[in-house]
Amino acid sequence: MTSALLYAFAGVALCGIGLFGFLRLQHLLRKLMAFNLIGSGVFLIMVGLAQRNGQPDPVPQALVLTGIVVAIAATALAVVLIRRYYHLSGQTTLAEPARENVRPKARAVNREGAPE
Amino acid sequence: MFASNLLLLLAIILPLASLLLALRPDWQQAYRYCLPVLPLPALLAGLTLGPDASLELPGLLLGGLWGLNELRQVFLVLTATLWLAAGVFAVGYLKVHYLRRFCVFWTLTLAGNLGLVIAQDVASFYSFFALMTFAGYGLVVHEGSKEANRAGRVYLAMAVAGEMAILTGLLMAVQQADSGLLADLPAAVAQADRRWLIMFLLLAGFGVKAGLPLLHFWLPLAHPVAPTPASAVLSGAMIKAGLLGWLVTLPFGEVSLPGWGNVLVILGAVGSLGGAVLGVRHRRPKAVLAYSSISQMGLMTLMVGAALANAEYAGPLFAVIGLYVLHHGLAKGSLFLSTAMALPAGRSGQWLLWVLVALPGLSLSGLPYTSGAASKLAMKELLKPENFEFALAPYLPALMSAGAVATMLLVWRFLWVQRTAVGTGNNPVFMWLGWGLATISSLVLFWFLPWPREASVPGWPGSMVHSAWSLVWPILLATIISAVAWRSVKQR
Amino acid sequence: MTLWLMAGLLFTPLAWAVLTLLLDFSKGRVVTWLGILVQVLVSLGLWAAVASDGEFLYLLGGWQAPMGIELRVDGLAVTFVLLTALVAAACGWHASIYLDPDKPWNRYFWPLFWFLWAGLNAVWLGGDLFNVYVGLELISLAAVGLVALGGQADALRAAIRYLMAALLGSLAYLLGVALIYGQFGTLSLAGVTDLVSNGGAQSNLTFPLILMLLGLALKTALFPMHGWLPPAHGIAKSPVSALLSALVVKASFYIAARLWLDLGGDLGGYALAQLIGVLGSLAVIWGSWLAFRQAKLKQVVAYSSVAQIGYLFLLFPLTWGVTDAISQQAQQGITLQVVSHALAKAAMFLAAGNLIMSVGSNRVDALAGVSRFLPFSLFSFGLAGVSLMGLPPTGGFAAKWLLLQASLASGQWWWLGVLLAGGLLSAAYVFRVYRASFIEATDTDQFYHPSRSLEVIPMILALLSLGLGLVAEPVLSVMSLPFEGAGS
Amino acid sequence: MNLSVLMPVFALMTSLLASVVLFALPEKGHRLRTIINLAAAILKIALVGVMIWGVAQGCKYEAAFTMLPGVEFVLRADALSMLFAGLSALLWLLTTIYAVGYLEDSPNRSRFFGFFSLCVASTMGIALAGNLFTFFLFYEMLTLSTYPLVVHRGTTKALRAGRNYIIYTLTGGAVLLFAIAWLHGLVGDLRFQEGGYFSDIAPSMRGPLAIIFVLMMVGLGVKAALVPFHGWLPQAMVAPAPVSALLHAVAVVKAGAFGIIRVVFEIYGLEAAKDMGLLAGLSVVAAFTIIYGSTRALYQVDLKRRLAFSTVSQVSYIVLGLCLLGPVGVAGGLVHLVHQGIMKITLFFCAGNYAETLGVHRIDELDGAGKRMPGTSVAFTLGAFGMIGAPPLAGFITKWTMGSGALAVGMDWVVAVLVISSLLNAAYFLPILHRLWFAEQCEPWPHERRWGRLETSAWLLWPPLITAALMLVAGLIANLPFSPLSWAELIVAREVAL
Repeated sequence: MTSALLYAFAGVALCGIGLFGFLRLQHLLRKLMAFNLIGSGVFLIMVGLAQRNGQPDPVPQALVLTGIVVAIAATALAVVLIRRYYHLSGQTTLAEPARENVRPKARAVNREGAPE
Repeated sequence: MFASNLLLLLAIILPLASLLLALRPDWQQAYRYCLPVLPLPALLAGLTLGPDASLELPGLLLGGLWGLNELRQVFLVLTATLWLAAGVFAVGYLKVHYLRRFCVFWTLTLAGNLGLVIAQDVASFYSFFALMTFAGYGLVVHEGSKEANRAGRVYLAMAVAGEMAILTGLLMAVQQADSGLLADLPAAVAQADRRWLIMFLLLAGFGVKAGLPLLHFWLPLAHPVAPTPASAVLSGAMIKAGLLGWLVTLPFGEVSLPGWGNVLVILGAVGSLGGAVLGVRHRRPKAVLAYSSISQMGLMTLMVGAALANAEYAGPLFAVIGLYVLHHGLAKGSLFLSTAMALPAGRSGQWLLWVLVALPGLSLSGLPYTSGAASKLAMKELLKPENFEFALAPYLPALMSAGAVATMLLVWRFLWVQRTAVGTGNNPVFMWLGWGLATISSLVLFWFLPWPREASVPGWPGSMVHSAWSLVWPILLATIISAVAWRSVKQR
Repeated sequence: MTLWLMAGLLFTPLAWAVLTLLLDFSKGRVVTWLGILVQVLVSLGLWAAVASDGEFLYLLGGWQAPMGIELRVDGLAVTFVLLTALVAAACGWHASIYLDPDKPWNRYFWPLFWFLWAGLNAVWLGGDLFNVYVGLELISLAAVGLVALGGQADALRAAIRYLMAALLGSLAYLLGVALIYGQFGTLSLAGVTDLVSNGGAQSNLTFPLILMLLGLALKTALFPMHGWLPPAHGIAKSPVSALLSALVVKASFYIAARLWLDLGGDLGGYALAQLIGVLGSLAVIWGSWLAFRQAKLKQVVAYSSVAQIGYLFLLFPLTWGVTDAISQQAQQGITLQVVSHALAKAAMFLAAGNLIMSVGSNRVDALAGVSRFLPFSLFSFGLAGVSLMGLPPTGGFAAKWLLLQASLASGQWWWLGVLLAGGLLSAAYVFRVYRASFIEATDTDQFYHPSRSLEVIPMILALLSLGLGLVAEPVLSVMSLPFEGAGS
Repeated sequence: MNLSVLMPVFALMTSLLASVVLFALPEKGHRLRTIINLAAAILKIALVGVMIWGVAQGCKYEAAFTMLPGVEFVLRADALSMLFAGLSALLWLLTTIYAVGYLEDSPNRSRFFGFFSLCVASTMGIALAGNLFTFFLFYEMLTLSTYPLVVHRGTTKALRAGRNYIIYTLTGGAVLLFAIAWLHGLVGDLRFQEGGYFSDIAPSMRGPLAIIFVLMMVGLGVKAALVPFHGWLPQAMVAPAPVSALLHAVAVVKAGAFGIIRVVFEIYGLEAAKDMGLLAGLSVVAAFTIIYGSTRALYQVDLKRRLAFSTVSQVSYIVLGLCLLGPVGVAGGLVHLVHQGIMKITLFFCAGNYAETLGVHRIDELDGAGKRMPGTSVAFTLGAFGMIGAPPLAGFITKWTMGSGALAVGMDWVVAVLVISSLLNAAYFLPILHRLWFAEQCEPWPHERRWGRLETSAWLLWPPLITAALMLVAGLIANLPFSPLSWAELIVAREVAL
């Protein structure tokens, strides 16, 4: 029983570190890494806690697998977005640029009214 | 019966129908010529219908009832005759300037005046009274001068205040009587617990119209500025509406109120003497005549006070008041119309005109063989001190003779001022007709018009001679005083 | 019969998603119209089925609870499925005309659209906690994709911020699920409810519930954590913002409401309920105030969403520790609020999109003269606004009335103030837009007139939201069918 | 039997459908729009006429369906609703005719007439509402449909007036909703029932019911322009003349007064309201509003603002009439609902004519207008005298009935209030009449328009003349069976009898 608790506590620690990193770090990639850390922590807790009186319990294993798949998909999407964002605005953090970016539009009518 | 209903209805509908003539500008000349025709049905009704004629109009306002009685018949005849004479006079007198507007307000005031005489239910009486008051404003400010507007404002302010007092008084009276008919009001007012308030409101409300002292301010302002036919009607018939208002609403014959009687007598006296004192100082003939009306109304208020004070004398006093109203209306009407008459060229024509102008004046102050004498005798015969017990009873004869002197003084003052103001020239024929009609009806027709029966005038030739001296001495006294005053003014 | 309906409901959207991936935008559009038709028919069929013979428990593929996916199809779920069908159909139809077909990235619009729809259906019908998590993730990723599609730097920034918030929220939720599974050994919501109600160890279970509620509140943008919503919904394309505001935000709220209604009674405390209620009220006040001050039209509508979401969280205090009748009334009120807000907000976003397209600028004060030359779009924006304000005869008013009655009956009279003040504040920012549009600026009509069908869609949605007020009775009767098929 | 169910629904539907059709019309379809407008108005008058005849015979018209669990949407035609419905149907026809002439060549007409008929539909709904919930539903719809009319011109002044209007009415609506919800919570869904419910309530309920009453009076008082909440009315005068005519003479202001009548008569009941001491406070507020409205009207230079303040004071006559408790006084208050509507709409029509034909907005520009526009000035004079209460016009009937009612109940100070207000009315109306008829026209009209032979376009001239004639007839035939006064007495007889 103690080994299960050990895994759980490790998971909790991982979540703590990840959460701290997520909130503190400004650089987007670092934030993403922190997010993955929290994810692994949660999966560790899930595996650690899910002992059904001694025998290994198949359900949490399946859940963790699905969780990992979802986490990977989310991370891939995040990386693509960050790369595109860096390409467009040269920014690597979410900070608003200094000037208000709504220029009074002169030319053709744009669907969104946002500068083309 | 059907004829009387139709005639009564026609008396009001004809003037109102004539308003249609005002729709198009090019009908205004036709409108002008039909002015005298309008009061004819009312005159016919007054003369032919008996005192018990009545017309039931359930749908009108809160249940309408029109009709005549002894008193109303006299008022109707007076009003119709005077409006007829003034109408004829107006046809000659009116200029084209704002003619249509004058005709509209003339017909509205006529309709109001006739209506309030024959109305016997509170709602239509008050409606016609208001119609006459508000339309009268149109006549007063017709000239459009600054002075006319000022007079109009004062007239309207006091009239509206009076209206409101009458409305409240009538409301409380009707509430007490909980019936819409005027006939039931006096009885209800008699036993009302807030009788003093109702009587105060009604007296004040109608008093504004009747020219009681302290409520008379609009009168001397309005009469000079109004066009002559309008001021003739204003002073002859419309003032009497206030008096009629008193007679139909206050509790005469129900209960004798010496206190109220005394107050009214005092007011009457102050009115008659004060009117004369103020009137004498005025330069304009119409202003003098206005004050003469105030003083005459003072005398009538005297009689109303007496009627209030002693219940069983109310009936005969009503008759005398009716007689006096008839006499004063016609005389004052002709005097007013004469102010606008120009003197003819010939010397003899001038003398004739002056005599004809002076006669109604003298009749006012009670010259024997004139209508004035008849009414003064009737009044003296009734207002004996021993009939009444209120405070001023013993001084009644003195007051009456003082009133007569005051009237004569005012007449002289009027003649004197008229001499300076009048010009020579020829008058349009209609003005002659109108003025002539007024003077004749005042002097001659008076004896043939339907008097109230109870006016206890003994065979008129005998009584005239017997009491000639009591009628003549006030005239002589006044003539002496005015001669002295005239000479003193000459020296300066 | 139900087999076909369930299949149609869950699998067709996924199939359509893959199909449209292979086609470009214009051909995808045709396929999508067909798909929308099927979906709407299926949803109506399911709604009719549940309305006639009550709801049922559907085991996907016949597998039993612990292993298989268990779908709970009750009145509430079916109402939301039908709502999704209506709003998604409208937004899909509007997007097919509104979006510019020859933009290269728009060919990915339809797949994301269908994935989003599939995720939504999964969440409404989900019976067990973990599959709901999967549905939630699917929705979030699709939504982030839609926000970022074809946008510029600020759209991408909003998308990233939205993604971060969404992921953090679902992780918190997943942690909660993990802890509950650790305690009870089962994932089906019905199972957990039975174990909790007959005497499971309550004391240490409030923490997972709070954790899950926190995660879901972050995904529903409740007051302190609403930072990500206005940029995301404000900058996305109009049909996308309509979908996001109307449906996506409601998905996480739906799960939180389900949790609270089943577990909240035993696990949650009075303080927690009141706290959530207070946060909701602050959302209403703060959201309306900010909406009133926004310069851009779509930002006004986005912050209005933040405000209206605040109302939803009044469900928590009104259903905790009150009699069943009052809780039933509160649930009905909140459902009406969700449905009428979804319809009205979708109509408002679509109408706002039309207005911006025709005026050429997204600022509110550029709307001068719109009421003269574009009365139809403005009128649909107006009708939607009336429903948001909660004025009769709209659905918003019916919801407000039920909530008023529930809070009066439960003695919590302070929510009355929030409801009434909220109505007035929303009137403030809606009439501000009217005011701007009624100004007679120019006599010449230099506005671009969008095609007729673009303007008809928001009008239909607005009229539906208006009509909801009149036909609230049948909708509510189906919604509140008691769920008797308790899970194993 | 279903006809009696459908009649109120048809009456409501005519103007709702008309508004939908009018909205859809293209801006250029003037002729079609006028035809639709007039047809809808005439159809509505016919329907309301049939219902009035039916209600007089005593048959019941009612349509109800449950809108929300525990609350139902009820449309019911009873004597009281027919008084208000008849008034608004009749005046809607006249105002439509007037509006067609008034907005001859201005923009946004389909929008205007759409909201115009929507506004009348909500007024009809308010009249026909069977319970407080339906009443509130149409009460708020009225606010929404009148906002676009008030800001129709689109100028900054109009928009500021619209903003104030919305702030006042929506806050009032929120307070009213609070009161209705609370009452609903206390006693459940209440249909309007002649004689009211609370004649014998438990003392414990007395407290909350009193608070609810005050809240309702505040909510309804905003639209009835009672003093502290009347601020929006004078400012809303920037709206076009037909709007201020219909809104401030008939629809909005009367909706508030009608609501107060419904609450006092058919929810609380006269006796209950009296012995809970609620009416005393209300009568004081009403009396103060009457005097305050008239005094403020004295100082207004703009003609329509003076009429607006006169409306503020006149509507409180209705409220004061309610507090007179005696059957006669209450009938006076009720009948004033109709009389004030007719008189005030005449005055607004004439004010609109002066503005439209001569470009005159201020009172001191009116010199000599009587000569230039005799028809309109005669109508204005009749209206003014009606407001002053000069007989034989409709205003006099009201003041007479209310006066005698007040005396019957012993509330003498009410007569004093009536007299003072009549004096004030005279003070601010008679100078205008003097300028109309007796003043010379010194400078030329600001911007005059000619219509050939007639003084102004026929569309603009006939409505005021018709309403002036109506007012004269309403005064003269006050005793006939179908006159407003006898209908009011019928209502009171049914209310007090129960």
